[in-house]
Amino acid sequence: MKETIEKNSIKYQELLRKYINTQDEKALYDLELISKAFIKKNILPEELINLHIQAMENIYPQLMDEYKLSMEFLLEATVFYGLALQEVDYLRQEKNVLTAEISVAANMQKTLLGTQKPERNGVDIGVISVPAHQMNGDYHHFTAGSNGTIGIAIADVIGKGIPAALCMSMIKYAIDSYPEATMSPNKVLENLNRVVERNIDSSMFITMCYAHYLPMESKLRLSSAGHEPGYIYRAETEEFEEIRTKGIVLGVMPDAEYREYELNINKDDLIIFLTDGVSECRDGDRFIETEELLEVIRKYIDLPAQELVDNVYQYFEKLQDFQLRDDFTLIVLRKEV
Amino acid sequence: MKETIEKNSIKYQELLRKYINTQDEKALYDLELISKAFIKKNILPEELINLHIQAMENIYPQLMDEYKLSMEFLLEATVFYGLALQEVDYLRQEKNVLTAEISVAANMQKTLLGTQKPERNGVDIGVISVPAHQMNGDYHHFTAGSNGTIGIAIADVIGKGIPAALCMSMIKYAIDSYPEATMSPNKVLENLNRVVERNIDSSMFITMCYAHYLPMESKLRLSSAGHEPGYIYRAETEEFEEIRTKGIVLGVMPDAEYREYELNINKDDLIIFLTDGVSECRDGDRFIETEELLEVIRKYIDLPAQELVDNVYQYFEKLQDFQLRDDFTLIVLRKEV
Amino acid sequence: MNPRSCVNIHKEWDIVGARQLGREMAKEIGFGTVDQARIATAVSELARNIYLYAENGQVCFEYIYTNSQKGILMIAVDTGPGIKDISSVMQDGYTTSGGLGAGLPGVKRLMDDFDIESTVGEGTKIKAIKWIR
Amino acid sequence: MNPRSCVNIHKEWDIVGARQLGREMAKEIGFGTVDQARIATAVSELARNIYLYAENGQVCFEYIYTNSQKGILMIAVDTGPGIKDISSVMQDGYTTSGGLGAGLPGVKRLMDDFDIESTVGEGTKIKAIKWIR
Ligand SMILES: [Mn+2]
Ligand SMILES: [Mn+2]
Ligand SMILES: [Mn+2]
Ligand SMILES: [Mn+2]
Repeated sequence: MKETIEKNSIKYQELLRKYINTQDEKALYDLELISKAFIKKNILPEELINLHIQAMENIYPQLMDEYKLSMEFLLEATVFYGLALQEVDYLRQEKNVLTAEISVAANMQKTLLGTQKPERNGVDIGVISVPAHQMNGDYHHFTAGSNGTIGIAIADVIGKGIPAALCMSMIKYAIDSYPEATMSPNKVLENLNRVVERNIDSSMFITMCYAHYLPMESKLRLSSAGHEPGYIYRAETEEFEEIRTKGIVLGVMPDAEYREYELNINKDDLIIFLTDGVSECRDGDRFIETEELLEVIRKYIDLPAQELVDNVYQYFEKLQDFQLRDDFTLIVLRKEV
Repeated sequence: MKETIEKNSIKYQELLRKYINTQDEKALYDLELISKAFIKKNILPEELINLHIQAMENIYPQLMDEYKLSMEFLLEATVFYGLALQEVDYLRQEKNVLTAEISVAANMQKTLLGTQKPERNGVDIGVISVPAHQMNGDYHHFTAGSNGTIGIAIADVIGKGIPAALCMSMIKYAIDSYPEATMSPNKVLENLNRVVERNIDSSMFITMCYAHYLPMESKLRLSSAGHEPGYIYRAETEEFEEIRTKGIVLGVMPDAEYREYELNINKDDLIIFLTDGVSECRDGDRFIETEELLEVIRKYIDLPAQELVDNVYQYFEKLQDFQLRDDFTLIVLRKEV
Repeated sequence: MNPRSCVNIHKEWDIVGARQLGREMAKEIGFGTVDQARIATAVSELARNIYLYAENGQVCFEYIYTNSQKGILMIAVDTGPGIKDISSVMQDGYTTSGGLGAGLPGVKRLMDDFDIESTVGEGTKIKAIKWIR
Repeated sequence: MNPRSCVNIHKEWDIVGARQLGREMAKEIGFGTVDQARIATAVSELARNIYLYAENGQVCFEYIYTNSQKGILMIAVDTGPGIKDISSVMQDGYTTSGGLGAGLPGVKRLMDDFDIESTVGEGTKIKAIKWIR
């Protein structure tokens, strides 16, 4: 710091002299380079003023006392500016620490919440889940049970970022401790509801849909806790059918009960689950209509399930100018036999 | 902004005149108040210099041109200082957004990881756990079993902040699912080791000590996974005894086995557990020695357990200039009968 | 249409020329010392970006008038590499890191209005206005 | 033991007295203009805390010497309410919020060494040293 000042003091003085004599823009340009270097080296404004005073004393040894005093006064006025500037450094460091931490946590979350698509004959599964910020407040999970049964969980924490992520890790460990494959969907939700209600403060809640797909029986059994409705695409009629369910969100009522719904799934039908980050995509200030979403899905309906969801995501990513406003999760299962 | 300058320009000029005439400290004090107000109103240094120039022109209408030019030069030099200052505002906002998110998460973590000191006759327990940042990467937990048995868990994630916190919530849910009170300390660690090994990537690991205090048998049984050694303070000899244990940290070896240690605990003995945030406190660039830590504990040894840990914390908080470098957890149990 | 004065930026010296033109035009239309200094600093940033990163480019100035205000508009155009991720370049704090576009958040602060268009491989066009207060 | 000079702080005017004493002593031992201004500013912060929040208090100065350095030590003692959470008061950025101890991170920056002890209900003692560079 001291060296930077000393190294530049002669130069400053020469530029000052040049400017006073000729008002040359070049001198001001060179001065700009010096002042940039000063800021980089944390030289504070009061030190700059001091440097200026010394330069003036060297250029004008006969300088009147009043001048010197006026400059000391000015110097005094800049001490607080120096203090404020030092906060920039401090804040920048703080911010970097936080950002780095969040990025590590986001990676960890990916590992923690990771789930594998079950590979089963007769069913083609596609899934995409993209967080709006670094951490994902959407959750999805697959389990493979006996007889080819597939368990599907999809959930959305109301809230985003770190708190939502913490909340999701709770869901994950709770669900891990259940004999999921044999427990009926409504029981899974009823149990989770108790965990959430007990552990999370009341301002936060979770919507969730839990389903068992039973290929042998050609059935889908599911329960929903206030979650965005899913859809069945009927191959026969080429129409989408909304899966209408009722059920209170997790975490608001200690003893909530959930109804179980059962649907028939036929060959080539598609089961579609999603979060509101999909159904409430925005185009500018306008929310898209359900019809629009279904039309986009229909556009890619003949593709393999994974390509289907990838294409739908890309469509809405572009529509939203590549800035997701909410976490985006879309799951598709096609009954192939 | 403009009004603040105008409102203060006459005052600035009068103070400047007064200072030039009398070099009065009072003028500088009043100037300080003005400059503080300027900073609060985002008045940038170049505007301050400009105000100064105008004041000087009013006080000395005959001011030589060289003076004016020199001040213009100085003004030019401060434009970048103004830019840097404006970043304070921006960074403060950014930081506030992140901090707010983390603070919600930290509260959630507190709820999630909360544990209650068991209140039992014949044992006096003190515990303090303070995170270095907002979120705690240390974990501790008590369970009250039958026959007065107390289970004590203390753990430290390598790493701090949010990632560590996410990791800790995993430990909590895993441990919640064990019949802890009846499971031996080494089995608890062996089980946790499997969970950690499976779920956390290899760059992250956890040190942990798990103990059962059995008051009826006057015994302490414990196992350690690479955790900072605890101590027994022997009332009879007034000496500290290090609890020597071996055991690999959680999360590096899939089938790690842990040894169980057993110690006798006599009346008035103290059992001390801690994390390395306590034993590796730093005084400037120097790590404290174990001896130093034990001397500090000894200083407060006659206080009730909670006061003891509070005082030790305050001592090290001050030694470290009120900025913890690591999460600080200290648990003390005194056998009273 | 207002007359527009331009400076081509090829060598470092041209940055000084651009500053001088900008400062003179600013002074003439009635900007005070502080704003003249800020405008000159903004010109430096734009011209330096061209000098450092683009083969060809120029900085132009013109006066602009509305019913209630007058001011100066500066336009910096280049056929340089273009900026891929404008939103990250426009983030504050980016200033410290150097590289193409590093000084742009500063320009935005020094001026009143700021607008940027950039196509990778084609170039960048920046418009910035300062009004007389 | 070095002689110690003190100023009692009761009214706002006493802040000025403390500044003056601190500045004079700093000047005498050889501090330059910049450091004099910084020391005076630090004195203001400490004395203002006493004036605003404590019934009684004083700011004292003494010279200190080591083998290789000399400097000035200032001690501010009061019997005020005390500071409950020193670490949050010592956090930067707290400066903007006002209240007891708000200026202390600034004092720490302005000086070279800084030490604080405080007991709620009893008072606060702050020591700060600046060395001549
Ligand atoms: Mn959400
Ligand atoms: Mn959502
Ligand atoms: Mn840790
Ligand atoms: Mn630690």
